[in-house]
Amino acid sequence: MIGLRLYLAQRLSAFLMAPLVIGHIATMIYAVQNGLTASEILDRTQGSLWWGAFYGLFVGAVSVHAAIGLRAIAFETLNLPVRWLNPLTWTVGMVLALLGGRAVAAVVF
Amino acid sequence: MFERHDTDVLIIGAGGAGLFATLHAQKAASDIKVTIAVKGLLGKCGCTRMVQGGYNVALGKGDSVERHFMDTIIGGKWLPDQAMAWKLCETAVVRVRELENEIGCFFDRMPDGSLHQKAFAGQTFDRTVHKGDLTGIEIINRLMEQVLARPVERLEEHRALALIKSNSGDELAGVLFVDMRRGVFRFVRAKVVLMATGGGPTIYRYHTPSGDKSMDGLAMALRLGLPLRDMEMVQFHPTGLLGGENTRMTGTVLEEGLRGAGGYLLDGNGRRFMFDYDESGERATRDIVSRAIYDEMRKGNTTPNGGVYIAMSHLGPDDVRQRFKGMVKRCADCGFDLAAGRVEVVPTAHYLMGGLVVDPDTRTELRGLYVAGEDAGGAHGSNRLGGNGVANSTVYGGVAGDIMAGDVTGAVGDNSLKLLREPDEAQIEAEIARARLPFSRKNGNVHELRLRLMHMMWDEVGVMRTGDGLRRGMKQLQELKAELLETGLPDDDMVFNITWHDWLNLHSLIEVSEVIASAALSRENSRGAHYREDFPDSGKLETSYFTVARRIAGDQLEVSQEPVDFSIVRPGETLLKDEPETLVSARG
Amino acid sequence: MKAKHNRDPLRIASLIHRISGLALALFLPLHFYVLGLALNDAARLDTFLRWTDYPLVKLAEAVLVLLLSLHLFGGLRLLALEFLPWSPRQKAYAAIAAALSFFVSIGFFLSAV
Amino acid sequence: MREAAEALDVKVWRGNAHGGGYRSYSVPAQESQTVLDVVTWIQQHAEPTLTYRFACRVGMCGSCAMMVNGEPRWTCRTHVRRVLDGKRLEIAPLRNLPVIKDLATDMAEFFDKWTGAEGVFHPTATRKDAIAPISPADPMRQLANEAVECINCAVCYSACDTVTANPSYLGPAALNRAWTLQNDERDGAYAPRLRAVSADGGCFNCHSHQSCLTYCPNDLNPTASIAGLKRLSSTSFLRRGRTR
Ligand SMILES: Cc1cc2nc3c(=O)[nH]c(=O)nc-3n(C[C@H](O)[C@H](O)[C@H](O)COP(=O)(O)OP(=O)(O)OC[C@H]3O[C@@H](n4cnc5c(N)ncnc54)[C@H](O)[C@@H]3O)c2cc1C
Ligand code: HEM
Ligand code: SF4
Ligand code: F3S
Ligand code: FES
Repeated sequence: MIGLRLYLAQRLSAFLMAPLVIGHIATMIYAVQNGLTASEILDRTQGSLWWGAFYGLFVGAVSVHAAIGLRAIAFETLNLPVRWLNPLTWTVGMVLALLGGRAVAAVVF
Repeated sequence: MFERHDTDVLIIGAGGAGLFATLHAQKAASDIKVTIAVKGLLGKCGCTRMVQGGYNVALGKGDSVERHFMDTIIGGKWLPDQAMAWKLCETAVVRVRELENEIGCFFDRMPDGSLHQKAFAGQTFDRTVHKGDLTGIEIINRLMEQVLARPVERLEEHRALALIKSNSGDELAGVLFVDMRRGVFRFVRAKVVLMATGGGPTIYRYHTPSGDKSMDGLAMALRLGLPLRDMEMVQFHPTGLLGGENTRMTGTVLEEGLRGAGGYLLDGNGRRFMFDYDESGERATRDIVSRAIYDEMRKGNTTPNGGVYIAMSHLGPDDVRQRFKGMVKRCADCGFDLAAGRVEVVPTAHYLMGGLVVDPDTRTELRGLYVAGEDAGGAHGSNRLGGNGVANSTVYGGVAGDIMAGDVTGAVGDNSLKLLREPDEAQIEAEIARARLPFSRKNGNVHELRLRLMHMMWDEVGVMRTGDGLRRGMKQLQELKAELLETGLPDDDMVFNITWHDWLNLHSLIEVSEVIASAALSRENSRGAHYREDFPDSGKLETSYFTVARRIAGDQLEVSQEPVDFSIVRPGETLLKDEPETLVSARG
Repeated sequence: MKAKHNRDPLRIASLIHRISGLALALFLPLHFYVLGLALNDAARLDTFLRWTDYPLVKLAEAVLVLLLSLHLFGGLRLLALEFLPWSPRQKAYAAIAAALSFFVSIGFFLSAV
Repeated sequence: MREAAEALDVKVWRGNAHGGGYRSYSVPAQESQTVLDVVTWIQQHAEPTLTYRFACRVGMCGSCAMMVNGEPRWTCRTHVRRVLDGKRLEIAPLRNLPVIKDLATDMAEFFDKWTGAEGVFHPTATRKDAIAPISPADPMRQLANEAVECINCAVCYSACDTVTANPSYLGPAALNRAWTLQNDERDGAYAPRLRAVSADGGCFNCHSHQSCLTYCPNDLNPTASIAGLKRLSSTSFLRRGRTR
């Protein structure tokens, strides 16, 4: 049960994430070469507005995107009743945004 | 024993005529209840859907209603009812605009944006409007959508069994149906009823119409003693697909254009034979080609399945594939190679010119009953022009809708159809008993009887007829009918019982076949689609007559001959002034 | 009755897209949680990250990258299908998307070990 | 002489809305034989109460579609040879539609959705007006033309897994029809139709599985039509409802 707004939100977030994910994968391949350490990650990210924006944007987009994606799966595959779909979408979106926000805060500030 | 249901306007059949009538009646008076009942699914049965060629209409630019009318009269060999033919040609102009502008049909265009009109056999002008070679699908889909979107009551898979008179006996009270899905009888009372079940000569071994058509409407009218005209006039299309007895593909049309484009007809030995019959060869008219093929078949010069071949490959298989994409694909889907190989063909019964006697307002002798489309006789006389069939059903369907709505509301015309009438209960009971008959008979094989009917009609009442053959045929019809009435069904489950409906179909078909054979026997000349080997002469045009058949006491048929009223134009005259009669060939 | 066409490559593609999306959506909270650890205690993040030195865990990570790239490239194909003029070569694109994904995730795995 | 000595091993689903199962029949193989002919043979020679639907028998009416060896097909134009699995043929009613009896389904919801997608022309002219000149080369006309020859057979509808999973989804045929109308310059319901197709059960639910395109017997492409509707609705929304 997806209408115009949810569709747009999902596709726009996907558009947004595409370069971010490509960037992320590239960074990971680069970073993982010598094994990951917390300090290495934090060195790169801490205090960097750029990385803050990068991951902040990603968290925002993915919260929207995944929430709507799970909504479709919940309805189509798990036959969740229609009245639960909005609460589910919001909950998933909020949880992702909060956890993601906390993670960004942790690595950036 | 049966359910009762009431409506104001009842329409039987959902072809071009039925759907158009529904829309017009609903539009003319939105406060009346309109009900459409159909044997199949709405929009998905009947022959209008199968129209390939297109829709004849004179849209100026050198063409005129007069020219269209003259072509129709000459094509019908001076037998058409001239008032009806005129109204057909005249109203087609409005109707085609209605189809485009209001219904939304998507007809093909010329590069300049105007409607594309193609050439069709027997016409002196390229006037056939079309959508590729699937014109009927476009017309019916669009009409269907309009009906689906309106507050019209739909009774789908409801088979009309009988027209029921009022208890006073001089009006129609309603129609008895069987709701096929539930297996329940239903009597629907209505103030006015349109019968548009679309004729359809499916009584022949080879035939084109859709499987739901079994001339039920004509049989119902016959049982009420209503007059049927021109019933000997059955049009054969020369090239029906021949795939053997066991496939429903057999009989379906291979497009006329194949011959037009230069296709060859070959006998079983691969010899071109059409020039033995006519100097135009394969390009001769439908009736000539049909008779030539039939003659070859009788001589035994046949293909394995007993027909002749059509061959296109000499035109270049790739070209054929491109020009006749739809036909080539259709053949290929069913296992035939039209582009590079040979395909077996046979003449196939296509259209019934005969039908109920109606006036140009679709009214019949019986008050409250209206008839339009292929069920109505008159407009085509002894032969229908390709492209005039769908024009006829849509034009007169619309006329019927307007007239019926007027009659029900009393706004125009007749004032006394404003009330529902009580039915003749005894007639309802008798018709139910007739329909239930097979359930009380010993199990038999309906299918085998149907095959016998189709073979017999093909042999004795088919492309070429003789007095002896027709008499033999009539005798066999008697026997078949007696046998059918003793043939039962294995199971008394009435729910969606297709074999029961095959039985009912066969009953209608036999009853109408009797009329066709009788009318053919009474016409001792050869006109249009009717060819008597014992009377090959066409008879004097000035004294042209049409046949009228009706049932009198019991099963007795009476066939009379009525003079054609040359109300608009007489043989030897023309309506065309100052213009050549053959514009098309004049243009080269 | 069961449909037979589930062997159709494009149906498999859509199944993969759904499964990968679901897996990512389930994994992401975990991922965020672990990163969030750094907020209080960078050392705990490190303990966790050290755990990722095990080859098996590396493989698991590579699978995650595979899922992410499958979903990414598959998603890009869908976005192209929806927003660009029609192309009849969808099966080829789906195959290319899958191939790219394996390429990327193997690249990741090799650089990780 | 046409009678190949062989017999086909045919299983046909029999039952009604309350359930049913397969029954086996042995049907003589023929040179020219469609799946519809097989079903007909069974009704005429072995099982008189077998229920099925057909009308035109040449692929024009779209009433004969069934599941044949697990795939939706128009049976009147499917030669047995093309679908035979060894000698085996399994015939069932169309998927995704309620069964009435045996092989006949109830198509009401299919057509309700057709209307629900505003699959109906809304006139802007009357029979008194001249016919609109429209160039066949006009790009919109061509888009509509490519998608218009649908016979509403519901083959695509029963091929689509999204229809199975999401009963409110309008489905490929209805949306495909809506697309032709959005490209029809004579039509006067562009905005309401756009609302209809972008509502909750509308075009946005399509996951581009393409089964509709794979199985449409008329080679239509509902996937592309639906993608077109998604674009039209999205752009119109982003332009705040200003259409075209
Ligand atoms: C293959 C083919 C090609 C053709 N091509 C052309 C062409 O190119 N140009 C042209 O002008 N004409 C063509 N025709 C002729 C044309 O199709 C018909 O003349 C015309 O469409 C008849 O319209 P109708 O509404 O009277 O009947 P139909 O369209 O046949 O409709 C009859 C309706 O009545 C229903 N019905 C029948 N019996 C009952 C019952 N007992 N109870 C309830 N409902 C019933 C049927 O199910 C159907 O819905 C063609 C015909 C065929 C068969
Ligand atoms: C990298 C960029 C991404 C792109 C381009 C992308 C694209 C898409 C697209 C187009 C869809 C719609 C499929 C459909 O409904 O037919 C989709 C669905 C989905 N996405 Fe993504 N996505 C991306 C990242 C992610 C991420 C990171 C997650 C997880 C956290 C995710 C989770 C989902 C889920 C759960 C669905 C629903 C799947 C379904 O309906 O079958 N996506 N994605
Ligand atoms: S789009 Fe194709 S498969 Fe679907 S209903 Fe129309 S013709 Fe049938
Ligand atoms: S199969 Fe179904 S999901 Fe969309 S592309 Fe066709 S409608
Ligand atoms: S019977 Fe009409 S499409 Fe098959």
